[in-house]
Amino acid sequence: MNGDDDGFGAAAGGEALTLSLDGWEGPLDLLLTLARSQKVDLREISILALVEQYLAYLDDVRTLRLEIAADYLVMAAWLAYLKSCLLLPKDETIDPSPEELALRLQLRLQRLDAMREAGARLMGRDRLGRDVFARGAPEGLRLVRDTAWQATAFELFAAFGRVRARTQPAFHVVAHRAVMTLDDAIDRVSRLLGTALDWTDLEAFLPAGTDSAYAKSALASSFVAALELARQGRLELVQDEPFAPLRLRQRAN
Amino acid sequence: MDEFVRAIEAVLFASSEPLSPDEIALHVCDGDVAAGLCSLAERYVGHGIELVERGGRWHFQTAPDLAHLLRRTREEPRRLSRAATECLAIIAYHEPATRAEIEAIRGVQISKGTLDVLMEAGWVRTAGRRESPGRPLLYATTAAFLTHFGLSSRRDLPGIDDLRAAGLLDPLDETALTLELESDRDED
Amino acid sequence: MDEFVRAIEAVLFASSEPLSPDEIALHVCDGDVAAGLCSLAERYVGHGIELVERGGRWHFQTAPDLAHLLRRTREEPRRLSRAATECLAIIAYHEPATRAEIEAIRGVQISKGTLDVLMEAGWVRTAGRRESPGRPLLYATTAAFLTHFGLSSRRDLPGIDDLRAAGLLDPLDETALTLELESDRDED
Repeated sequence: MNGDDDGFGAAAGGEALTLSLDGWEGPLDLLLTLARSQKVDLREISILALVEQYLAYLDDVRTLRLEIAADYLVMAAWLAYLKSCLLLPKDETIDPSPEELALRLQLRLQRLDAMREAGARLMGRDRLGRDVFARGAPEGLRLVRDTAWQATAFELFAAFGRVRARTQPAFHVVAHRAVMTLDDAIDRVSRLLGTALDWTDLEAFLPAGTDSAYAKSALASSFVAALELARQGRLELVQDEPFAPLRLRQRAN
Repeated sequence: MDEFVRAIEAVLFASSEPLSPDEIALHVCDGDVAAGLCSLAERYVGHGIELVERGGRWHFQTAPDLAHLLRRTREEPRRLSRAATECLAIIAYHEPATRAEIEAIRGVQISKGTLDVLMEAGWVRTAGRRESPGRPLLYATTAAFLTHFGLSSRRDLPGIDDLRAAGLLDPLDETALTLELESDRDED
Repeated sequence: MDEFVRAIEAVLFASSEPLSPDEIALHVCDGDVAAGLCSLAERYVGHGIELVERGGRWHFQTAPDLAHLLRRTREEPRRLSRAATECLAIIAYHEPATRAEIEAIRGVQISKGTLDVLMEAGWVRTAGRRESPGRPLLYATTAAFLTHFGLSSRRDLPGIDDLRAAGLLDPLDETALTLELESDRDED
């Protein structure tokens, strides 16, 4: 809103007003100042007189300076319209009525006036750092967050046990088990094969009356021994169908 | 003097910021901090310093009537422009307020920097957006505003009850205002 | 309260530095500043703050017995990580031990923070250096360690046989171990 200060502000003046727009914070501010010059409560002001004042003021400025901010001219136009409405015979069809418009303008002036007054009262309060002062050299407060580490004796001992268990040298002791080694099985099968005359079931070559673990081992070893002996060409091996008994006999010659 | 009250006194003296009772409780042992604060405030009545509450937080400050003794050593805080002062008052009395509402009351656009100055001073903050077309930013005052201007709460704003009673703080009828503010509309 | 003393109180309170009686006299009206200071100092006896003189200059300060309130330590309980617990156990059973020894026993490297945590907890201290190549630092437990874990001396630590009897040396559930080791990793 501030134009260049070309000095015309001081060129002419009314009683309390300087003819310039530079000092106004918009048309409402100018209106409020003009209203105040009526020296009555804002609720009592004559809107018509105010309109006259505003238009006259703007007219004066205009003669001095061609460039006037649009806001002021818009307001001037609106006020001129309001004035004509207020002066013309009542027309019930106009809504809102000119009286209502005048009232709204008055309320706006009151609002701005109230806020201006409130601002002044705020600024005039006992302000911290201007009128009242906080302590000049406070020591300051510090809240230090400290971690309280927690662990129980059990956790400690368990941890040590865990470490020990984890890092003990690993060595494996295999308990003695009843097995027939492959070598034993080959010996045994070769020996018994000489005594058998014809096809004989593999089971017949197994030692009788032994515990089941040894029997399983003997069966497995004897089977592998039979395969090995067959590979060496020392015996023949037949099986009629899957899962049928395995039979073997010494190879001729 | 009660050990508990002594502790509150020491903590408040040492703090560089106003403290809420909860903050004080972090430093002193268990007890009724609110009651301790009242007892302490009473003790300082008539002293050169006083204990005051501002927006729920407490601090010691010098007695206002001694301002003349102290002011000369202090530089005047930055003087606010008329526009900024009005802006601050409008936000404080209407909060939360949009920029458009501030402009409507003042009948003029807010020039750049006016709100910035208030925010920089720490007196005004943004307070979300209004759920209306354009979702305009809302402005409100801060705890520092209350502290600086010596207000216990916004209810202490000078004359706020009278203004409200007179309807001068009512929500604005925007349609009535736009009539005269056509040229202001380009910004918002 | 005497107006003159009130003024001195306010001036001292607001000052960012201790003030000599002459400096105070610049702010307050004519009167016996020295006498005023004495009267003021007396008034604050037993308060959470006191008026003191240091090298001819006066200022308010928090009562020394309340200084601990200003730097308030808040303890936040936190479980010791599995890695740190193991490390602590190894030190307790083997002390004094070097970091390399702890790692060898644990079979896993220890992160830098693990020993720091144990020292911060006050359970482990450095105990000189081993006179071997590199002169590595030795770690040992503290009296606070014994107190915290309810041990009257290190001889109270259960022996290997006790641990075995308690089932603490049983083969580990490998999957559980893997999971636990992984959760340890982010803590270390």
